[in-house]
Formats: sequence, C-alpha cells, structure tokens
Amino acid sequence: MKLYAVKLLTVTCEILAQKDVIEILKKHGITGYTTYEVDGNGARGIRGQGFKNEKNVKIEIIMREDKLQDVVEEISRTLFADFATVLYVSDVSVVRAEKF
Amino acid sequence: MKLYAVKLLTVTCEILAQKDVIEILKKHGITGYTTYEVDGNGARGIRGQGFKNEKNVKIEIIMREDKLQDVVEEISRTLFADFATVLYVSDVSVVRAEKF
Amino acid sequence: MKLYAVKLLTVTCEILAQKDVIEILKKHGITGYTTYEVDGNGARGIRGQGFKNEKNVKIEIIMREDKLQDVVEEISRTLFADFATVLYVSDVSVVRAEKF
Amino acid sequence: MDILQLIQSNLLTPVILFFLFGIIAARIKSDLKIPEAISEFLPIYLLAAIGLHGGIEMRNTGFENMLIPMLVAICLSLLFTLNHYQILRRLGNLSIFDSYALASTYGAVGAVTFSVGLSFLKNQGVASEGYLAAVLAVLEPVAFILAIFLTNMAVSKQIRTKKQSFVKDNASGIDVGFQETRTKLSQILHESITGKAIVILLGSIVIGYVIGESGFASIKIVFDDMFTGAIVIFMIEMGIVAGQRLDDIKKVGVFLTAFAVIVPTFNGVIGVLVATAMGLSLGGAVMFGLLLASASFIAAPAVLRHAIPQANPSLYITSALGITFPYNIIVLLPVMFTVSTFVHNMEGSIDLFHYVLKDWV
Amino acid sequence: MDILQLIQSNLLTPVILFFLFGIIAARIKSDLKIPEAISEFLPIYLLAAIGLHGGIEMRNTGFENMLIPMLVAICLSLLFTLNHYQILRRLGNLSIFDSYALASTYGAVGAVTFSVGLSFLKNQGVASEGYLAAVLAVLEPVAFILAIFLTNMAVSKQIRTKKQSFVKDNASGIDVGFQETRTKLSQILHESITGKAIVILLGSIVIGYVIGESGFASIKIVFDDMFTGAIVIFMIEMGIVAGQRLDDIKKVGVFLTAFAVIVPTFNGVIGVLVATAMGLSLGGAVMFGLLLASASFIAAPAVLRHAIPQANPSLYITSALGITFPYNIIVLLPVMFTVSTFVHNMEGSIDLFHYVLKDWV
Amino acid sequence: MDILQLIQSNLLTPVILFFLFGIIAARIKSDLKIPEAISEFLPIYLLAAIGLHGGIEMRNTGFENMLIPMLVAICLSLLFTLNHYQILRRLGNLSIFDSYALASTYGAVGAVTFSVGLSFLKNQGVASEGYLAAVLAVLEPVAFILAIFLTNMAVSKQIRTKKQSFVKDNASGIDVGFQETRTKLSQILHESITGKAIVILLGSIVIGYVIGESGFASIKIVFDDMFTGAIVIFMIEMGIVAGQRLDDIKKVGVFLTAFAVIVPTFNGVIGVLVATAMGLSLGGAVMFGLLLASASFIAAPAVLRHAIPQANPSLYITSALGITFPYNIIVLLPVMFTVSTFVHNMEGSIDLFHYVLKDWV
Ligand SMILES: Nc1ncnc2c1ncn2[C@@H]1O[C@H](COP(=O)(O)O)[C@@H](O)[C@H]1O
Ligand SMILES: Nc1ncnc2c1ncn2[C@@H]1O[C@H](COP(=O)(O)O)[C@@H](O)[C@H]1O
Ligand SMILES: Nc1ncnc2c1ncn2[C@@H]1O[C@H](COP(=O)(O)O)[C@@H](O)[C@H]1O
Ligand code: NA
Ligand code: NA
Ligand code: NA
Repeated sequence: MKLYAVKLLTVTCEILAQKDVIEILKKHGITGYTTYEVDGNGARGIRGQGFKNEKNVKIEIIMREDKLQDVVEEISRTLFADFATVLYVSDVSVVRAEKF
Repeated sequence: MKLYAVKLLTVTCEILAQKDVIEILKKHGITGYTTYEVDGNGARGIRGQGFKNEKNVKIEIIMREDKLQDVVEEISRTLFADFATVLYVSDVSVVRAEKF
Repeated sequence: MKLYAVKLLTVTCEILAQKDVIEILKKHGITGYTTYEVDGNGARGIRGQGFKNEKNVKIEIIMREDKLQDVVEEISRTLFADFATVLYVSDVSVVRAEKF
Repeated sequence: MDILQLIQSNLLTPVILFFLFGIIAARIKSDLKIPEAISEFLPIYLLAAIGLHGGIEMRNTGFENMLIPMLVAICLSLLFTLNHYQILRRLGNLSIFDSYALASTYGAVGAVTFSVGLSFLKNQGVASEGYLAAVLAVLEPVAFILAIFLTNMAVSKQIRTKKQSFVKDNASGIDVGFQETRTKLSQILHESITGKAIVILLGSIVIGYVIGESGFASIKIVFDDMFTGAIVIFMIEMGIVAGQRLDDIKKVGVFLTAFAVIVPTFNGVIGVLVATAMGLSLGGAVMFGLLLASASFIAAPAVLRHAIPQANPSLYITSALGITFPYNIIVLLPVMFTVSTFVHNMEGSIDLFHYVLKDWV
Repeated sequence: MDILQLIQSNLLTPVILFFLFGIIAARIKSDLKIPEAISEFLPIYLLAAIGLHGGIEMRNTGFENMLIPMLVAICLSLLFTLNHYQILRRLGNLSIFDSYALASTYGAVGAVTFSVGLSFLKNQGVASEGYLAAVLAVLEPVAFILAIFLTNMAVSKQIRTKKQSFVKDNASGIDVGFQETRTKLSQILHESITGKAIVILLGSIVIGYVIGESGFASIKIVFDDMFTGAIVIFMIEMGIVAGQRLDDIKKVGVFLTAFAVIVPTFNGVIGVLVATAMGLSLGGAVMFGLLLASASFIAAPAVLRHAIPQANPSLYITSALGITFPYNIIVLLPVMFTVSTFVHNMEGSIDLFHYVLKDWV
Repeated sequence: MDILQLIQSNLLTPVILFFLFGIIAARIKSDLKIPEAISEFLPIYLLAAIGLHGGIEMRNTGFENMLIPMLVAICLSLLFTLNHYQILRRLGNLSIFDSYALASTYGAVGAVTFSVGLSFLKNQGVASEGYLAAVLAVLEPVAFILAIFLTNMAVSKQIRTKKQSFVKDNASGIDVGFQETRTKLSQILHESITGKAIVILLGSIVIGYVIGESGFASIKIVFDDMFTGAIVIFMIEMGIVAGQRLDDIKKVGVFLTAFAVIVPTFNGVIGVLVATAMGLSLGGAVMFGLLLASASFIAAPAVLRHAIPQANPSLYITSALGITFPYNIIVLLPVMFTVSTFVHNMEGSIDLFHYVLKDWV
C-alpha cells in the first residue's frame, strides 16, 4: 500500500476563533478538517476553566503542500494579534492523496 | 535518554466504525491505542452535530513499522468504502520501543 | 512565511498524573501546553470507562529541542513506574519559534 | 372533537410546540443546542420512566393478557418489515441494502415516539395498558433481526453465486462465508438486545413490577411528575436535529417521502384496528398502532451501520426523523385516536370478534 | 424593612449564599466544578422558564401595554451605551475598542441577573409584568448592534484616513473596506439575533403565550417549581467562575471598578423611576431597572470577540461578572426595591405623570 | 420484622434494585451508560442535599451535642485505620503501600453509601441526627491524613536507612527528603480538605444552617423531594462501574474479599453500639455505624493516587466499590438497623452508660 506525503496543519485557538479559521480554509478551497475542544495554557494564561467560550479548540487539516503557505500566512496575519492561537505543521503520509 | 523511531497511525472515522478498527488492530496483535471523540467535515459532510452516533472518533496507534502496512491495508480495504474515514501515518520517537 | 523546526512532545497518561507532568514542565520553565481527555487501552488495561479519575489525558507540548531531553528524562523517571503513561516526540514546524 | 380540531389541539401542546421551535432554531442557524450529555441522558430517563410505569401497571392488572398482543405485535412487525422491503425494492427501486435497512427502520419502534404518545394520551385523559412498554421492548430488535438475517442471506447468496461461477473448486470459501455471516449475525443479535434502550426498558419494567405503587412513591416525582417536562426538553433537541436534516429531504426523493408518510399511516391504522379487536382499551389501541407506525431513528443507526454498512444512513435517519416522526406525532396520533374512538364506540361487533379470538386461543 | 435589613435578608437566601460559596470554593482552589454540560444547559433552562412564564402572563394580561416600556427600554439602552462610551473613552482613557466593548457589555442585559431578580421578587412575594421577558429578549442585541456599528464606522474611518494620506489613488480599496464592514455587520447582526439566549427566550415566550396556564400545567413542575433550585445550582458555577477571575480585578484597575459599580447603580435607579412613571408595578419597576443595570457576561464575549476582536475580553468579562454581577444581585436589587417601594407609595404624582404620558401617546 | 425480612424488603427498594440492574447491564456488556457529566454532577448534588438537610436540622436542634460524637468518630476512625493496616500488613502480607492505601480507604467514609443510608432510613420512617452530615465531612480527610503521614514516615525512614548505610556523609540529602515529604504532605492535606466532596458538604451545611426551614422552602423540591430519584439514577451508574470491576475481584484475592466484608461489619456494629451509648437515636446510630463501616471509592483514588502512587489503585477501588459497597447497602444496613433497634430497646442500661459518660465530660 503506497503512502503519499502530505502536510498536517494543526491550529490550536480560542473556540470563538474557530469560525474564522474555517472561513479561511474555505476561502482556499479546503473543506476537510477535524476539530475538538481542548484546554490549554500559554501566553494568554490558562484557558478551559469557566465558560465554554473560554475553551480552546484544535483544528487539524490534512492538505497538500502547495496550499499550506497561503493558509498559514493568512491565519498568522489575521488571528495571531487578537486571538490566543498556536499553529504547527507536520509531515504525514496518507493512502489517498487525491482526497486532500 | 535514547529515543527510538516508531510509527504513529491516526484513524479518524465515524464513531460506529471504532469497533471495527479496534477489531482489526486486535487481529494484528495490537492492543495499545488512544481514542477520543472529534467533530469534522469532509467528503461526507459535516459530522458532529445531532446524535452522538454521528460524531467522529480519532484512534491513535503507536506501532512498529513492520505491522503498519498490513493494518493500513486492512482498514483501507474494509472501511473506506462504507464509512467516513481518513487515516494518516507519522514518524514519532519513543523511549520504550519494546512497549509497542 | 518561514517555518522553524521545533519538537512536539505528547504525553498520554492517567488524568491523576496530569498535575505531576505539568509540575515537571513548570520546573523546566515551560508554561505552554494543550490538554484534553482521552480514552485508551494499553498494558494497564482499558481506561476511560467508569469514574472520571480513571480516564486518560493527553498533554501536548511544543518546545525547543534543548529542553526536550531533560523533560523526557524526568517524566520517564518519575512517572513510568507508577502511572499508566506513554510519551512520544515528533518533529513539527512553527511560525513563531521565539514563542516556545 | 373532530379530527382537525384534535390535530390542532395536539399541535398546541408544549411537546409539539417545542419540537417545532427546535426545527425553526435549526433553520435560522441558531447556535442553540441541548448539551450532548443531557440529550444522551434524556432517552435513558424517558425509557426508565416508561418502564417503571409499565411495570407498576402490570403488577396492578396482571400480565396474563399480555401474551396475545405481544405475539400479534411481533407477527405484524415481521409482516410489515417484509412488506416494506417489497415496496422499497420493487416500487422504489432502491438497492437491496437500502431496502432492508429502511424496511427494518420502519418495522422497528421508536421509543421517543412512544413517549410522545404517552404524553398525548395523558393530555386526553386516557389511559393505556401498561404491558405495552414490554411490547415496545420486545418489538425493538425484532425487525432488525429479520432484516439483518435476510440481508446476510442475500449477501452470502451473492458471494456463493460468484464463487460458483468463478472458482468452482473453492467450497471451503463458501463455508467460511457462511461461518462469518453466522458469527456476525449472532454478534449483531447480542448488540441489539443488549442495546441501552432495551436494557433500561426491560430492567425498569421488572423493577416497576417488583416495587409496585408503594415502592414507587419515593421516586414518583422524578420518574412520573417530571416526565412531560423532560420530554419537552428532549423535543427541543429532536427538533434541532430534525431541522438540520431538512435539507437532506431533497436527497431522500419523492418516493421515499411518500413512503415515510403512507406506510406509517397504513401500519398505524391496522395496528389500532387489530388492537381493538384484541380487546385493548381506547388508549391502548392508539399506543399499539403507534408502535407499528413508528420508525426507529436512535437505535436504528447504531445497529444498522454495523449490520448493513453498505446502506446509506442518511436515507433511513432522514426519512425516519425528518418526515415520519413529525408526521406521526402531529398528524397520525390524532388520526389514530379518532379511529380508535370510533371503533371503540361500535363495541358490539368488535367484542364479538374478541370473544371469537379468545375462544380460538 | 429598611435598606440594610433588606440587603441582609437578601444575602441570606440560598441563591446568594451559594454564589458566595462558589467564590470561596474557587478562592481556596477547590476542584469543585459543575460539569460543563450542566452549566451550559442551565441558562437554556432558565431562559425557557422565564420565557414560558412571561408568555403565560402576557396571555393573561394582554400585551398592549408592552409597547411603550419596550421602546423606552430600547431608547434608554442606546442612550446609556453612548453614555458609557463617553465615560470610558474620556474619563477612563480606554482604547476605542475596549470602550465600545465595555459600553455595550453594560448596555446589554444579563439573563442570569434577570433570573436572580425574579427569584428575589418571588422571595419578597411581589409580582412583575410578564412582558418584561420580551423586553429582555429585545434588549439583548440592541446595545451590541449599536456598539458594533459604531466600532466599524470608527475603524473604516481610520482606514479611510490612512488610505487617503498614503495611497491617494486607491479608491476601490475603501469601497472594499466599506463592503467588508457591511458584510461583517450583517453577519454579526444575524449571529446576535440567532444567539441561543434570544432564540430560546423568544420561542418560549411565544409558546407560553400559546399554551397558557392550562397547557403549562403538565410541565409546571419542571419549568416553574424547580426554577429556584436550578438557579441555586447555576449560582455555584457562577460563583466559581467569578472567584477564578477575582485576581484579574487588579488588572481591571480602579477606574473600571468604580465604573462597574456606579454606572449600574445610575442606570438601575433611572430605570426604576422611569418604569414607575410609565405605570409599571413595584416589582416590574425593579425588574426594569435591573434590565438596565445588568451587564452581559455570557452573551457578550460570544458576540464581541467576533465583532471587536481587538478589545481585551478579560476587561469586559471580569468587570461584568466579577464586580457588577455580585454588586447587582447583592446590593443593587435591594436598593432598587427600596427605591421602587418608595416611589410607588407617593403614587399620586407619579400617576399624574403616567396619565400625562398616556395622553401624549 | 426480623433481619432476613428486613434485608429482603431493603433489597426490593428502587435504590438497591437499580444498583443490581446496573451490575447486570455491565455484565451482559450492554452499552448503557449514564453520561459522564450527569454522573459527575450527581455526587455534588447529593452532597449538597445532605449538607443542606444536615444544616437545617442542626439549626433546629442545636449543635452542642455534636462535639462528642464528632470526636469519638475521629478517634474510632484513626484507631480503625491503624487496625486495618495491621491486619492487611500482617495477616494479608500486602505491601506497605497497598496496606496503607487500603487501611485509609476503609478508614475514610463513603458519601454515596451515606446517601443510600439516608434513603434507607427514610424508607423505614426513621430520622437521624442532622449533625452526622458534619461528621461525614470531618471524617473524610482524617483517615487519609493519617495513612499518608505514616506512609511518608515509612518511606523517609527507608530512604534514611539506605542513605546511612551507603553514603554516610550525605546528611543534607536526608533533610531534603524530609523537606520534600513535608511539602508533599501539606500539599496533599490541602488537596484533600479542598476536595470537592468536603467543600460542597461543608458549604451546604453552613448554608442550610443559615437559611433554615423557611429559606429552604423555595429549593425544597430540588434538594429534598428529588433526592431519592437522583440516588436511583446514580445507583445505575454505580452498578455499571461495579459490574465492570467484577472481573477484577479475582485479582483482589480471597483474603481481601474477606477483609472487605468482615472489617466493615466489625466497624459498623461497633459504631452502632458506641453511638447508642452516646445517646444517638435509633437512626442516628445506624448512620454513625455506616460512617465507620463505609469505604471511600470516589474520593480515595483522587487522593491516594497522588499520596501513595506506589499502591495499586485497582485493589482499593475494586474492594471498596465491588465488594464493600454492595455488601454495606444490601446486607449491613439492615443488620445495623436490627442491632440498633435491639440496643435501643434495652434503653435502661445504655442510658445509664450515657449518663455516666455525660457526667464524666
Ligand atoms: N508550547 C505550547 N505547546 C502546546 N500548546 C500550546 C503551547 N503554547 C500555547 N499552546 C496552546 O495554544 C493556546 C493559545 O496560546 P497563547 O496564545 O500562547 O495563550 C494555549 O491555550 C494552548 O492551548
Ligand atoms: N482534509 C482533512 N483534514 C483533516 N481531517 C479530515 C480531512 N478530511 C476529512 N477529515 C476527517 O475525516 C472525517 C471523514 O472524512 P470524509 O470521509 O471525507 O467525510 C471527517 O468528518 C473529518 O473529521
Ligand atoms: N500503542 C499505543 N498507541 C497509542 N496509545 C497508547 C498505546 N499504548 C498505550 N497507549 C495509551 O497510553 C495509556 C497508558 O498505557 P499503558 O501504560 O500501556 O496502559 C493507554 O491507556 C493508552 O491511552
Ligand atoms: Na414500526
Ligand atoms: Na444593561
Ligand atoms: Na470507614
């Protein structure tokens, strides 16, 4: 079974910024992603106590390398200043490269 | 502390396919895994609204490279057609390689 | 957008060991991490049924390579014997290397 | 009260209004949502309440009379399931998998529908036989088992045919196929009868029977007085989920939409008539009809997704939850109530039939 | 009962005591926590109960009288929001974003505060006009919309100025900016009026109106009798969250702390007087005052974080939840009650004003 | 009613039956589960209800009489913990860690067991002293603190011995060890007295005391009338969790199984007798005995896993939840009730002892 190299982009951000991230993905023609709520600690303090809106969410997107740069650039530009956000990129292999 | 290279297989699928994936793992002698519920979007539309059965689950399995091919092959063959499923493989390092 | 290589340490352990892991991180000057509850199976049996205290938690820490060895060593030394724990390290790239 | 008036007065109960409200909330894309833990807990609570109530009733009235209605319900459910399959496969031209999945979805019963039925009767001030909770429990797996059995037969026949034409010599392969089918079948059987709905329902019936009215007193406020309020909360969530699926109805198509309305009506009215013939009360006949009319949309996916993974779940969930459920609780309940009232007023002839039937057994 | 006695007797009710308890639990770093699903569900439940109750009342008393109080509330809310902005920007020297965010947080209403107000009145054996639930629903988005509109205006003016000075030739860029602002505004408008709080509240008011007292009977135990108990549970969580934020009050500063106490007092007392002038009952005037005094700490972040992301959420959440909320429910409610009692006893003059007002309309 | 009859009638209450049902559901591998949020919330609710009730009672009856029973309970709890340790270490040959962990698990108290005890007494129409809720709160950390202290002593002695024999010169190492032990101890002390169970219980007692009967009226339906219903729901989950652990009982072994039955019986009966001697009522003596008989299975792991991580949690959870809990609520409660009834009927001699004791204090 041949595996194909693609990129996995992971964005950890405030739950209220999730919509913005997905909007950006959509703008770049990406509709596949996985999300889940997480707690966390970082420069903006502990998150995940108290109201649900103060939790974080992780958004994971498997994508081809060619879209990565633009997406990362737009998320950094529009969200880093105002929202608690961390993103990282890793290398993964998939079976059906055409799916992404 | 020496770290040993192993593989991390991640399967994101319908919650109702979880049992099938774990069955396959067991068949290949793998009993260690981590699971958690997630939401998602993909070719089969948004998942995670509505009934709990319509959520997704992520199953993460640290394993040695030699079993990887067979497991990936069997999951692809038996689940890709009927269930919303995405899988990817990444390289990770662990302390106790003998554990996996 | 330039990406910088850092390390991602992932610790999967009993929920009651979370505090110990975070204590260790703090000792090494690390305050950024992401956590979420997961279920699992491993050498210590199925975890995640029954009482909440018997669930697992995943703790993910993006960090620079230079601290990695010490943190991994201390977690292994202090927790592996008494708690259900698995840890692994992966390579990821981030935008703001100075943040970690 | 004539039928339209009855529909209208039913429409204006909190249970129905909050369901419609949920649909609207979903349609205007509100972020309103009943938290998952609550909407997972409520069906368990509702089934426990139904079961306790049923068990207590059975202690009061005995369960000798239960046997015939139970058997009749099982037979009707099996017959209906086969009938659904024929309609879906022949008239609807659906795939064999979708046909069996839908046939059993409509052959099975809906616990939520049953709850709404009970609160409808409460509202009308009419009682129903307690043992119908037991019929609900028993009926739940019946249609699934039949459908799964038939699907597996069909699949292994296909495999066998293929095998025979291509690899004449490989007989053991067929045996393996058979073996697998049987294993899978027993596994799914186990799954569906240990499913949470059946387990909590049967358990509560037994407990209700054991504790009786007096033992129930200390928990009556939670398991009886709060029942309708709890349904109302659950109906908000049901409405939201149904509302989110409304777009999918287009994909369901005209045929299946018609099926999702006509078949429950047919099953339900037959159910009312048969129940009346067996001597069930006015309310009991309505609930009996509702059992046969209702389609399963919570238990179904859990079982069918494993049993018939090739079937498209959005077909059976959408038609059962998005079309049949609202139709059943808004329109069909009042219709069946009217029919039941009507046939219970011409008691003579029916009772006659009843005695005949009793003599015959 | 004089005002201090009233504050004391209010302090010793379960609702307030469990709130204080929650604060203490958080301060001693206990791991006590109401599970997320429960604390997400409770506001939905409380709003449904408030709405149903309001709707039923409106059916009893008609809603002709609702129009003027509603319009007056909207006007006051808008005026107050503008006033807050001036205070915050001029006196407080806060950034334009923080000023607008805080202005609308205090211009908006707090549903939890409203619930506590209702239970306070219940405790005093005093009723209030049912239509105030509708005012609550309508008031919720008003302040946000104004603040968001003004912020967007301010931002696009800034952008325009920048553009004009730097890239004289690029006129279409401004248009795009305007376009974006308008899109964003309409989007946020949609978001805030389909927000769960408003939707469940309006829905329940309509349903309450439709079903009336008699339709409510079957769900009264859940949606009425359990109301205060449910508030108590929610107040534990509110106390915990407020307690966790107590450290942040230092960051809020002296100016904002004073603002968070003085402004609600001013708004609330004005509210009581105006409401009395409009002929609202003793309890109704208190609730009207409370609407204007309360600050939003659940709906606010959800809307403002998108609408004015540049504003620091910990400023508006901490001051609204950590300072204003406790102050409102512990001190201001009894104060407004005393004021309302006082002005309702000198009825003559007020009624006069009322008739004048009525003639005028 | 003789003892077997009492056990039987207890067995047939909803609380016990739903517990057994939960066990069965787990054994047949049903997917039935009470959602986590609900099963995390229920103990908080139950403790709040117990606390409020206890506080109100204490307001009615004063808490002068509380001191002696409280002190006696603490002493007995400490004595029993030491006794458990000896039995486990000497007779059972368990490791020092497992011995201390188990000793304190059985020295501590079980809040769920206490709730079931209250509902058992309610069923028998017998009251108990309100201040026992306070004893419950105080007793919770006592056994842990002793066990943790002793474990830490033992461990640092071990370390010291090692150090002395190997690295004679390194004295500061020992000091560090001591220091660490002390830090850890104070940390665990803080953790266990700010644990959610104690905090909500103490808080509710105080609030109950402050509000009294009249302040409680508005929340009585939630915190009193619904109590038994809520226990029933929680018992389903307890049954499921216990059922899932039934396989582990094999690993627990014969010795520990016997320990898990005999020790609670001994502690409980002693408790009943001592309580009767101190003048507690029939029901109060049963609850006092239950406090001493019960083992902790929710608070224990949370504290012990940190305090004595070397101990095997499945030993203490399985024996406390899988063996002692069912035994206590099904068999030992009726036994203690019978004993208490018996000794309360031979009042003369007991009262004598009581007066003697009173004189002595
Ligand atoms: N070093 C890190 N490793 C993993 N997650 C992090 C790290 N730093 C921050 N995060 C996550 O990103 C969120 C926002 O981070 P920040 O903007 O630094 O507050 C935090 O709440 C964490 O969930
Ligand atoms: N590109 C992607 N990146 C991350 N997760 C994905 C992606 N595509 C699909 N998924 C996940 O896999 C599930 C099934 O995908 P699909 O079969 O395409 O509907 C989705 O619900 C998502 O949770
Ligand atoms: N091979 C594996 N792959 C992924 N997660 C694992 C694996 N083995 C163990 N785990 C996780 O680590 C936890 C503790 O493992 P253990 O100490 O082996 O019981 C388990 O409950 C799983 O959540
Ligand atoms: Na049916
Ligand atoms: Na306001
Ligand atoms: Na004990």
